[in-house]
Amino acid sequence: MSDTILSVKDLKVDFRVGRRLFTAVQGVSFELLRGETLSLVGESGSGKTTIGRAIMRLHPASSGEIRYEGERVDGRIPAERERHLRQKVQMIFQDPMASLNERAKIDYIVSEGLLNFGLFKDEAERRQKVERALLEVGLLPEFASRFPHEFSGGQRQRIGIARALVMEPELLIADEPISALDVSIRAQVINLMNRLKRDRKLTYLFIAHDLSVVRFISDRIAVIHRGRLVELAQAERLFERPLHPYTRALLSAVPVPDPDMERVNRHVAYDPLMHDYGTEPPLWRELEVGHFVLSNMREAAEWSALGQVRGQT
Amino acid sequence: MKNDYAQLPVGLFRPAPFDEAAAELTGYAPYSYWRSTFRTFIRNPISVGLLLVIVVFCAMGFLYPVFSNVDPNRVDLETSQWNLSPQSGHPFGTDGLGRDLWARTWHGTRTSMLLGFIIAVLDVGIGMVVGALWGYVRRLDRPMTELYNVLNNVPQPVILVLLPYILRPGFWTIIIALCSTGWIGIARFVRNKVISIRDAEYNVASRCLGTPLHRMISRNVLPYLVSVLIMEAALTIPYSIGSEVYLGFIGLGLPLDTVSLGNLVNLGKNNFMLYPYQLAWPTAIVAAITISFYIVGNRFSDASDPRNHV
Amino acid sequence: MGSYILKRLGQSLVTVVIVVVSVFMLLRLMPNSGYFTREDYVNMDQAARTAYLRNLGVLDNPFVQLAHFAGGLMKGDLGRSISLYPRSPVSSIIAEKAPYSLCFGLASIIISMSLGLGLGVLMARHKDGFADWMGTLYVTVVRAIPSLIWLFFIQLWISGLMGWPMIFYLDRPVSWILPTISFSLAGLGWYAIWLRRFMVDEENRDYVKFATSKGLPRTRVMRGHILRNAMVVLVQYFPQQILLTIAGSLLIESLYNIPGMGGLLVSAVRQQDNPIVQTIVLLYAVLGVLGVFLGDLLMAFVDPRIKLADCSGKGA
Amino acid sequence: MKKRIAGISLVLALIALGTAGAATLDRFDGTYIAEGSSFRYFYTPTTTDQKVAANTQDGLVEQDRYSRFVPSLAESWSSNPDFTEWTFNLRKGIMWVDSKGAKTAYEITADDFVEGFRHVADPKNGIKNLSKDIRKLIFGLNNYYLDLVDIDSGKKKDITRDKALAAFEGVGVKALDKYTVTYKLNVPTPFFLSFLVMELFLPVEKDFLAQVGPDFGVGKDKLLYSGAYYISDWQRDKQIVFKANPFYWDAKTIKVKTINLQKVTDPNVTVQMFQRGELSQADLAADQVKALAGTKWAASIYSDPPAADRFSVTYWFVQNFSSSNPEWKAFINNLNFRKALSYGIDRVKLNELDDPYKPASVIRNTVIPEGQIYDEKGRDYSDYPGIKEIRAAGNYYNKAKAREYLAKALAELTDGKGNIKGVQAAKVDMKPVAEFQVDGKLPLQMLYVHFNDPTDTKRALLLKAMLEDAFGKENIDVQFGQVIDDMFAESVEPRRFDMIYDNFRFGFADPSAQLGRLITDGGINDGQYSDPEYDKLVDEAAKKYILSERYKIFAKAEALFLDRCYVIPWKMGGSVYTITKVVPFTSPKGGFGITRFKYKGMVVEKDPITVKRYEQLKAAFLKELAAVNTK
Repeated sequence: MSDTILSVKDLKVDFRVGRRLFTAVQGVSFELLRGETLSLVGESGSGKTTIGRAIMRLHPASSGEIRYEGERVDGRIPAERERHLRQKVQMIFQDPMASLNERAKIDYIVSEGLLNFGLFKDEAERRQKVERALLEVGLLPEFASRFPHEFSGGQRQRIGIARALVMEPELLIADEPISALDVSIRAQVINLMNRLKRDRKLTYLFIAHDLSVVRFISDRIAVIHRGRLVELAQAERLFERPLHPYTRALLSAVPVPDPDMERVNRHVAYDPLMHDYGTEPPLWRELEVGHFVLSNMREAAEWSALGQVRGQT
Repeated sequence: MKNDYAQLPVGLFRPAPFDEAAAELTGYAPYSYWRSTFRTFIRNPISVGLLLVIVVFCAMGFLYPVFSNVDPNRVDLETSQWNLSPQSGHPFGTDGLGRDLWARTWHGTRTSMLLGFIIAVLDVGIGMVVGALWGYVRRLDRPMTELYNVLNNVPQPVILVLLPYILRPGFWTIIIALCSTGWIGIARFVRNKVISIRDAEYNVASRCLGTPLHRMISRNVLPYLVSVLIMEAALTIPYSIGSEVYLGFIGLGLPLDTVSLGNLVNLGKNNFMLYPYQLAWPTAIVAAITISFYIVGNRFSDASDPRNHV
Repeated sequence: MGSYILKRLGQSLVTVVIVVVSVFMLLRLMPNSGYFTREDYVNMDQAARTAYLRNLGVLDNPFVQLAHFAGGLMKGDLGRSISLYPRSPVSSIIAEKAPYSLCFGLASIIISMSLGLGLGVLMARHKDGFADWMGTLYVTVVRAIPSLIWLFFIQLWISGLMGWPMIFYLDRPVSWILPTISFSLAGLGWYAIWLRRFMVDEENRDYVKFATSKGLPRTRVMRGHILRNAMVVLVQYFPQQILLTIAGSLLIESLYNIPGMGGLLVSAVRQQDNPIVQTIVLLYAVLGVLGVFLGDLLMAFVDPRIKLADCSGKGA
Repeated sequence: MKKRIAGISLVLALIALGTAGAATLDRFDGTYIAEGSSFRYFYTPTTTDQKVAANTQDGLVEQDRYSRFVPSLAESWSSNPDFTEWTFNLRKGIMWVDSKGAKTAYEITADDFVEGFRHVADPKNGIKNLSKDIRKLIFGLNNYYLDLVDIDSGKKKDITRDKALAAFEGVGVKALDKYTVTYKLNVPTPFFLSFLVMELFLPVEKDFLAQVGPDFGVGKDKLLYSGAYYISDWQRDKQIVFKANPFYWDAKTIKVKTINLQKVTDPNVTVQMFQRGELSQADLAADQVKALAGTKWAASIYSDPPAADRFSVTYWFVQNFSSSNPEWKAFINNLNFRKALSYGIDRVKLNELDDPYKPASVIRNTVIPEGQIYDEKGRDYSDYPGIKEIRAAGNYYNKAKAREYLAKALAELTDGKGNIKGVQAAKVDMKPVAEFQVDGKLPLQMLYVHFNDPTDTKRALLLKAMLEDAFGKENIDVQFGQVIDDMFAESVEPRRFDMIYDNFRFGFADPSAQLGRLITDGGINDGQYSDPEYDKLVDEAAKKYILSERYKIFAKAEALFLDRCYVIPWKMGGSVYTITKVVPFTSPKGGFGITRFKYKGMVVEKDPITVKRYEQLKAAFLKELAAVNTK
């Protein structure tokens, strides 16, 4: 299972605010393998959501390329390919209160995608598909005739997932799917997502602002800072051997569920000025197998040595 | 003091069975938007009373001409039958040609209500569609805003006066004249509303699902505007009736042999000094319709605000 | 900021030009027969009628006429009336009439603003109380009964009751009262009802609840928070309202025989006096656009949240 | 033909008698409804313009209280025997006055009259009243005018405009010397004086005109005054104030020194203002008369003020003989049907809408108004045989007769089964006025066209009810078409009507003023009928210059015209009720031109004139009038 389902190369996304141009994402490259969960972690405003939306074609990419199953899906593409993308790539949104159409019944919300692409033979099949999707996310089929505001946050998020599932997607982009939920039901949703991944062989691009959540669901983790990926590695590897100072700062902010250890945990602050990029701009380098870090030559040498040292001890 | 649960008698508590399906139900509160709106609305006796007024006037206006064979334009050649004050046989009296004001009033109510309804439907319909497109389709914003600026700056009298000259005075001319300016405000209003919900997450979600524009507007945008639009429509009706009165005043209203409230008011005003009742009936009805629609519209809009649903 | 203003003004100019050109073209849809009465047709033969129309300049190609109008405009010449007040310079007609409408308009704006905003505050403050009820009743009545009727009654009854003249005389100040009141009444209701609405909306906001809960006296909450924020919404309409008082009111001016601008546009359109119509449309469009622009400026001035450059995309 | 002011002393004595004991005022407060277009007194489309022209300018002649033509700026006049050349001798030393009431350096001379007409005759000045009839009347004028028109339109290029203007020398309006002006006419015109009271023949000072250029008449100081008053104050759409001209040639007759006219559009307001003492006069509609019944004002309301212009106007119903409605066309060309119509319309009842009190008093059965023209023996044209009987018939409304004639018409026009002979079902396209379907069967469908205003609409509805009552709904079905502003251009001229009502002013003092325009293809033959017999009579009459002979044939023609019902005369100009402080019969009266608007000689009292007083004054006046006319 090493085939690449999605690849992003040198992605750049600009926003125009009034007359000013604002670059939200720049030089981002990564590959997403079928069946894995890649988490995109960064603080708010770092551009992680923008990457997700660029893949969903909600924001146009200014340069670079995005390929889904090897085909370009950015810029102007044939309608057929877009149709394929819309079916096979689904998104789960951050705020379950905001992401459901309040004036539509659950039935419509869940079957919206089916309707858009005519993915059913007849009414009965559509209803059956909706029911199945609801059951799959642990909701009662009767809920189909209800309105979103009749549900709790966790239920609504599961409706959002059902809406995605009904399309039988291959790739799910989950944009901070749990950050707006009560802590008590976060696990519920995470478990659901894990189960679905298992059952349906889904691929996730999981967007989060918090490393602690993603550790347990991700195969790989990418850290993004100010629109640029700074580090990407296997999840465990990243936690073990964070190379980029920003990653280290993020990691130090993860609370440890042991008061004694937490007390001695030193929080590291990250100062972008610590880099000396004036003379030599950084590049996206693979410092060890599968471990990419944004760095210039000097840093690369320094950090891989550091990794070495650490690895040795 | 320390709780010692172990000391509690066995059997006092039973472990509750856990039913996942039942647990789902707890998160769910039965609530229907429209039912709540309706309940909030009818809780106020004034609004119900005024709604009743509208219903009664509509009924009189639309049923009277069907069930009565009194011709509102029947002229009495007997001059003694002219300008009769209210009396049996002529509950509202007669006008300067012996025409029965009771019949004229209800025929007039029908004409004016019909005018108001058609204008309201057209204004709101056009305003809604244009406004939704204008707000939702980013590329349209620029040209539409420019169009709005232009239309908004063409003085309304120019249109109101020009059209009857170009098209002849008539029922549909008035409708065109009033609609030609009426929809703009509503479109602007809808556009602003749409912009405020355009980028809401549920719309992004729908876009991710590949929902086409027409369904975005009809399912995602317009349902959010329904209550506001109903209120706009409710206010457009009395506004149209008032405009018809005004147009009649400057001589560009409906043809005067058409029985309408505007024509009745203007004819009544001419004779006001002598026969005040000829002005009083149509004015009272215009006022009652206006007040009713105005208050009912407002109450409805209040009632449709979920924050007011208890 | 400077460049933003320039850009806005540029856009406004385009708007004004389109407005004027479209009304100009619309006017040409009216039949030329409108320039002749029954009597004229009996008196004049075809040659005389054509000659007459040619002298009015209405037989030319509309684009030539438009160019002519634009050319005159460049030189500050608005042309002369052709049918309403034949040969009188349009500029002098407007200069004679506009001051009346402006004076009454401004006086009534002062009255209706001060009283209307006062009433609005009172209504919001005692929401669902007596003042609110009376205010709503007033506004409803003013809106419900065709203005034609109550304006007529005010003229008839109050002037009779007080022994005031029924029409306006320039040299008898007592005759100014009723028209000013008539002008103010509707506006008063407008200000009251909107201020009330905005204030009530503001009152439900969290920051107001917070201010109240931290023990701020109600009057201070009203004045310092609610009124201020509610006014921000209202204030953007003021410049346009003030500028467009120049349009006067057909109804009130004809009732009180005020020689203002009120009926000018309607009569000019009816008599197809194109130079007058064009000038008025131009004037109103310029003032209208300017009013919106000043409204935005004013709003940016009173509302620190708004930066001018961001206004362009936002709705009012 | 020379007239002299008659019995001025007698008049003054009578006025003194009538006003004995009553306090007179030197101020008149009146109203006007529509603002005048300008003070360019040659162009007077509105009544206000005519009032301004009449009071601020004098012509060569004017009409006096008895509507005789009397000298004004011309002291005397004469004409050649065949009435084609008229010479007027001006008063000497009369000066133009400015808007401050001061004498200017300009004297009123013969040149001013020539200059005035030159202004009128130039198509560039857009004087609409310069009718084609007048163009054809004045020698050389028509060609001069048409040349200028052709030059302006680019049709004529062989001559410059200036040269064409210089050709005015050839037109028959000339100053023989400083104080003599002559008019040369194309046809003998014994009634030429009645043209001269029109605004077209007023003078203008040449140098002043050149000085103000296009601004002539746009403000009170942009014209000079030759009349009894000058404009001392003016606010557009508000008021016009006249002050007596101290240098007026007839200044001693001016009793009222200030005339203040205010624009008031609402008749109710006018009445209220009168009651509050703010006005000297208020015209009342029937409703207001009723409203004042029982008040102290009731005793002062009387109708038919003699100075009003009602007499010279006739209202009549026009029937379209060339209608595109085949049913109507078949019927209206049938004399019996026309007679049925004229008997079937209750004209008195129709007038009750305007005047519920004395609706019959203004009914008119003829085309030419009475009391306007007299032959050389002082006999009123309307008393000529043939016409007199028609006048005496009064309201000849008669339902039985109407039905009788209708039965005859139906027998001739239908097959007895309700089918109209020779008429197929058709769509009548009179867009934009109306459009309807006719089936070629009874009931006959007719289109009555009216203005979209309250009174006219009421009238239409009443007429419909009346005809359907007289003829039966099974025989006639009246449909309506509405027009907003210009009935003629929208409806009459393109013949988009079956029936319509209209009114015409009697333009100059000869029956031909109306009868001559009613011939086949005549200027006001809007029904497009053609009657060679009538045409021949009119033609014959026009060739006679002895008035009694002329009138005799005209009377014959008119009687024939009326008998064949080409139009249905209805009534004279509106029946206005007045409440006034103006002593009646003190100001000039005249059916022609603008003299009737003159305030000259008017006497205003402190209190309203009562009906009783009016009746006394009227009796005295009629006696005087009879004396004057037989003299």
